[in-house]
Amino acid sequence: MTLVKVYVTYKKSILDPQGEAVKKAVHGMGFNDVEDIRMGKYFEISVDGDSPTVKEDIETICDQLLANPNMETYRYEFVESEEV
Amino acid sequence: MTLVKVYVTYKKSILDPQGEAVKKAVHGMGFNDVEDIRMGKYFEISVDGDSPTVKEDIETICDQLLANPNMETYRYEFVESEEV
Amino acid sequence: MTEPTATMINEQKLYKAWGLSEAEFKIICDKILHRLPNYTEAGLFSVMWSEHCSYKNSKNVLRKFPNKGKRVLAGPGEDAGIIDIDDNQAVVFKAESHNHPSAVEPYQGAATGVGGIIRDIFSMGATPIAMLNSLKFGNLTDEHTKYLANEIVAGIGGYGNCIGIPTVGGEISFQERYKNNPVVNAMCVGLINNSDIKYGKAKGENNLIIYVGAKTGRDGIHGATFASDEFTDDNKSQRSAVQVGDPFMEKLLMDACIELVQEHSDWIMGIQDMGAAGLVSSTAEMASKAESGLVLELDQVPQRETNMTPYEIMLSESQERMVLCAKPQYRDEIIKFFNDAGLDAVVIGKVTADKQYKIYQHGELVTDIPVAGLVDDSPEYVHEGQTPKRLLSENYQEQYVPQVSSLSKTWLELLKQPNIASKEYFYQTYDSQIKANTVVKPGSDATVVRVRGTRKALAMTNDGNSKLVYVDPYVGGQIAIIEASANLIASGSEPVGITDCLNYGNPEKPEVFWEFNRSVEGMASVCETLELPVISGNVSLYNEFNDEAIYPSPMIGMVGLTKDLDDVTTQGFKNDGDAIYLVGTTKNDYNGSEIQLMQTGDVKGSLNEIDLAQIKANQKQILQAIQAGLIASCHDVSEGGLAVALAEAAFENQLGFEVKTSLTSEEIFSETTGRFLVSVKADQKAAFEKLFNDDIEFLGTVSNEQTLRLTTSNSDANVDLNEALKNWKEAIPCLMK
Amino acid sequence: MKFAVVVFPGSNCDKDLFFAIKDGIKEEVELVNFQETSLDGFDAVLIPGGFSYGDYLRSGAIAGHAPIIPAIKQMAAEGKPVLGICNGFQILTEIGLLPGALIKNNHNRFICETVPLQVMNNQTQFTSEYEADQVIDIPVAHGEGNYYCDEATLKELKDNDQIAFKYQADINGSVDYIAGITNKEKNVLGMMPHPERALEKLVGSDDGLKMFQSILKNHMDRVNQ
Ligand SMILES: Nc1ncnc2c1ncn2[C@@H]1O[C@H](COP(=O)(O)OP(=O)(O)O)[C@@H](O)[C@H]1O
Ligand SMILES: [Mg+2]
Repeated sequence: MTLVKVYVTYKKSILDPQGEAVKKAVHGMGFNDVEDIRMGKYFEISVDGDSPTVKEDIETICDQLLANPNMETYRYEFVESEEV
Repeated sequence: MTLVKVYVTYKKSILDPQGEAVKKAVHGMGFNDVEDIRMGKYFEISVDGDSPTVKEDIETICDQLLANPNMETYRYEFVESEEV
Repeated sequence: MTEPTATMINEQKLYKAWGLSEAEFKIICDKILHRLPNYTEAGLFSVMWSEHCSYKNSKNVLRKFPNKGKRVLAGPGEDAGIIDIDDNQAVVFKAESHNHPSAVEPYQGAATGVGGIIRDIFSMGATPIAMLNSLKFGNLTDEHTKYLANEIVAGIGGYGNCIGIPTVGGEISFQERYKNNPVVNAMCVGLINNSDIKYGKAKGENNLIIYVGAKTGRDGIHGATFASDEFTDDNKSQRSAVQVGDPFMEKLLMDACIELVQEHSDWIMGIQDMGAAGLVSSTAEMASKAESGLVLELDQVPQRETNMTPYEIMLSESQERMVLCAKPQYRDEIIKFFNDAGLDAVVIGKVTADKQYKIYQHGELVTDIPVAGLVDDSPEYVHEGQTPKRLLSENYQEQYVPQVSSLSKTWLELLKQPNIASKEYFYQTYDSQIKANTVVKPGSDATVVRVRGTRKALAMTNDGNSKLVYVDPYVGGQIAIIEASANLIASGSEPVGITDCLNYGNPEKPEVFWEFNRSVEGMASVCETLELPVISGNVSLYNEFNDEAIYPSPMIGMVGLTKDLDDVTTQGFKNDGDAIYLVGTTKNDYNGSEIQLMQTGDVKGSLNEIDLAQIKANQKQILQAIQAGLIASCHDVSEGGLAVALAEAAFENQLGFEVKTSLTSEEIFSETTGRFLVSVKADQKAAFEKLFNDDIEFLGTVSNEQTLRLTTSNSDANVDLNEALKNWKEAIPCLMK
Repeated sequence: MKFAVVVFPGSNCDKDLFFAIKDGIKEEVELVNFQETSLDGFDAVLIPGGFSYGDYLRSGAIAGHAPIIPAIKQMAAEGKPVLGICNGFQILTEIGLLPGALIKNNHNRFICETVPLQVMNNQTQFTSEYEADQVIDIPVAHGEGNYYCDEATLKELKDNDQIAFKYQADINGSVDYIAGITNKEKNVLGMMPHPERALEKLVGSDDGLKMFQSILKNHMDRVNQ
């Protein structure tokens, strides 16, 4: 079993209204040291077996589904996990 | 400047309709090795200065705003970053 | 975890933590089972006998409502009530509260409330066509309240917009008392052909019990008793009964169930949604209604998690699930039908003749109890009421006298009050137009939705001014019904039936019970007079935070039948030169009013008695005048009195007016119920006046000028229309910033 | 003329579009399931609004992988009219038939209201019945209708007259107030507002009718040539 973590965020040039809203709320709570908040999506993907193409597969999944290259970028990391 | 990354996910026992839908789509694309997908939120928080309470602050923000302890758990990590 | 044994449950009185009293437990052991219940059985009784499922504290009071009428096809007891609207068509509606879940997880709590009420409608075989909601929050000056309001409204919109049912109306009010215990009531209205109506019955030995929809997880276990529990600071952190809604799944489920009922009605005997208390309540009620028994095989139940106990499976409140009772010969067709729609469907049991409720897991019999004992034998409590002290204080009869030193200032100030100001900021986030049938959109007295393919329409509204119920439960209750009815009448529709949500504090407290009972008596008295049946509803008790109850908050959901689209009328003035009238007599009614709240920060003092016969006569006349084509606009006069009604009538099409009234500058803010503000085309004045010889006053004319000119018997005001509009429109967005 | 309305799981304006064709312009129309792989025999394809797959992940993303998609692309390649409304627009950008993307409204809220739109190009087969620069009232209802594209793309849209409709005010943060765009060939139109909800004055506006009449007229003109 392999655990893959994928992070998808808006490109820097794009306004992130949710992040903005959270930032406002954080300031409302009095934490004025917080300069910026960006919000994105986070996926935990468990992949069975040890297919040699697993890395490729994940990239395909990210490119074609999890992120829209017009506006988003992604990053992923593999975490070997002994159990689910 | 400190960069904090926060990951918020539903508790294991809670239905994750988004993760389910994405998993089905991934299977539809032919990647049947994917066993499970859970979807969560990801925040990148830039904090100014080096307030000694920064860790506490982040926890308060997570507890009170970013995650609802009734159904979500969170995890965070600090990344020192020289520039924004 | 190993489950406690029957003896432990008995000796350590573990059942108490689940909300069963000692006396109740004794009935279960001695009268029903003649033995001790095991863990699962005790759990089943505890949810089925909770207030939420059994109405043990409220049944007795609810009987005061009339529920019969010549149009009533199904009344209380079914998932939703049904009213005939001619031409072999009927309207199906019900309302549901989700106060406690929404306090804990506002977005999901509100969203799953919407999901639940939609299932109640399509489980009757009806197609949902509209939704409404009634929300009561603390004051918008409070940060937590803003958060709750935002999230709750987003949850309602999120679910409704996604599933594709227009959210067309409702009410929102604000009062300190709801700060930690918001009221979140949702109503759904559906349409059905009379021949398609399905009841939730598990009938006929060996017929199959089929489970459809989402998998069962450990979420929301004990939600039903949670809903009947008081809140304190303490258990704010122990909260666990939260579920996540999946509107996408529900959309698939809804479309499939409606198609099943419409196209394959012969396959099934009954259909019911799994709502509060999940699998146990839906299946046991279906069996009880048909006087049958049931056997369930829990290993067949689709499960999202591993090692679930019978207790957990039976009590789980996972969302988006339905139960069918089906004929065995159609088993394969039914399963294929749902699978094709992308849904799980499995046989989990069958109907038996022995009237026992039996559950097996891993081949072992884990529950064996009489269906009737579980569903029908719950005790019924008749509480002693006691008049709340605040109502007995000296001078309680006295009317508040408003201070109006500047008519225009008071008027403008009142338009800014959150209870009066436009709620567009919130309802704009609801898709109110999907299906392209919404003839009158949110913003007028009632919303009107046409019945496609006919000249008919349905008008609908949610009402319940809890300030009035708080100061005077009986009269306040009466006004709730009068106002709802007036809203429909003003839209050109004839009221045909009522659903309600009765939101109160802990009924075991004599003062709370008294409020509950008296306000229901008040409502029932008007239902009798206006011949309006209450065909469905919901009770939410124990709405308290740290021992303080919310205001007694009955919510009335009323539906009207508009006979012809030509009758549809809105509150806004239409043409320059139209004559303006006030129908109904104005008295000194300031107690519980918005002006009292604005000027004193509180509401108190009893309400004047109401002349129901007069109100009935006026409502009837107004509807006739609308149907005769005599009325250009019609608005019921309620919160803020004539002053606010006039302004609102001016806002819709941005027309000013010139009004001169015999009322004083104080009376202009009186909230005497049962009045209407009407405008009439100049050439129809005579015909209109003839219809209403007595109880009307000619006020003046609508004008193209952007000014609201008002002359009272002791003062006058010239207010710029745009300034008034701005006060009214921007108050809430401004507070929410 | 024969129209296809594609139904994805979670589409919820499919029936409204169906009625727009059947009752609005009284032409032939069929609901086509997302699992079909061919649109042979149809003269136009309409992709309805709604929340395909719940809009989970990203609006339109999962629908972009449905079996029907290649058939839609083929219709587009053949020059037949392809119209995506709201979620349909989102899907068209996801599958690359239209440039750019639709992201969350800049105010983070869902909006439902009837708004004035300006017809920016009345020379397309979707808009020819409108006057040049005509302002029409059409309802919007979306949470992710904020049209985004980079500057180069925007320039291209302008240079090629691909902007079909613009809002009259900033209602959601869209680049250049864009409400609807076409492809270069002008046979694929995506728009956030809902013309199918504006067919009768009774429900607020009938300004949407002309869009469907345009499609029909241009088709008939082609056939009669
Ligand atoms: N929660 C809500 N959802 C949808 N519409 C709402 C909501 N709250 C208020 N509205 C709409 O705002 C308008 C004014 O509401 P309200 O002041 O309660 O009217 P009335 O006093 O005539 O009952 C109505 O059209 C109502 O449907
Ligand atoms: Mg009203």
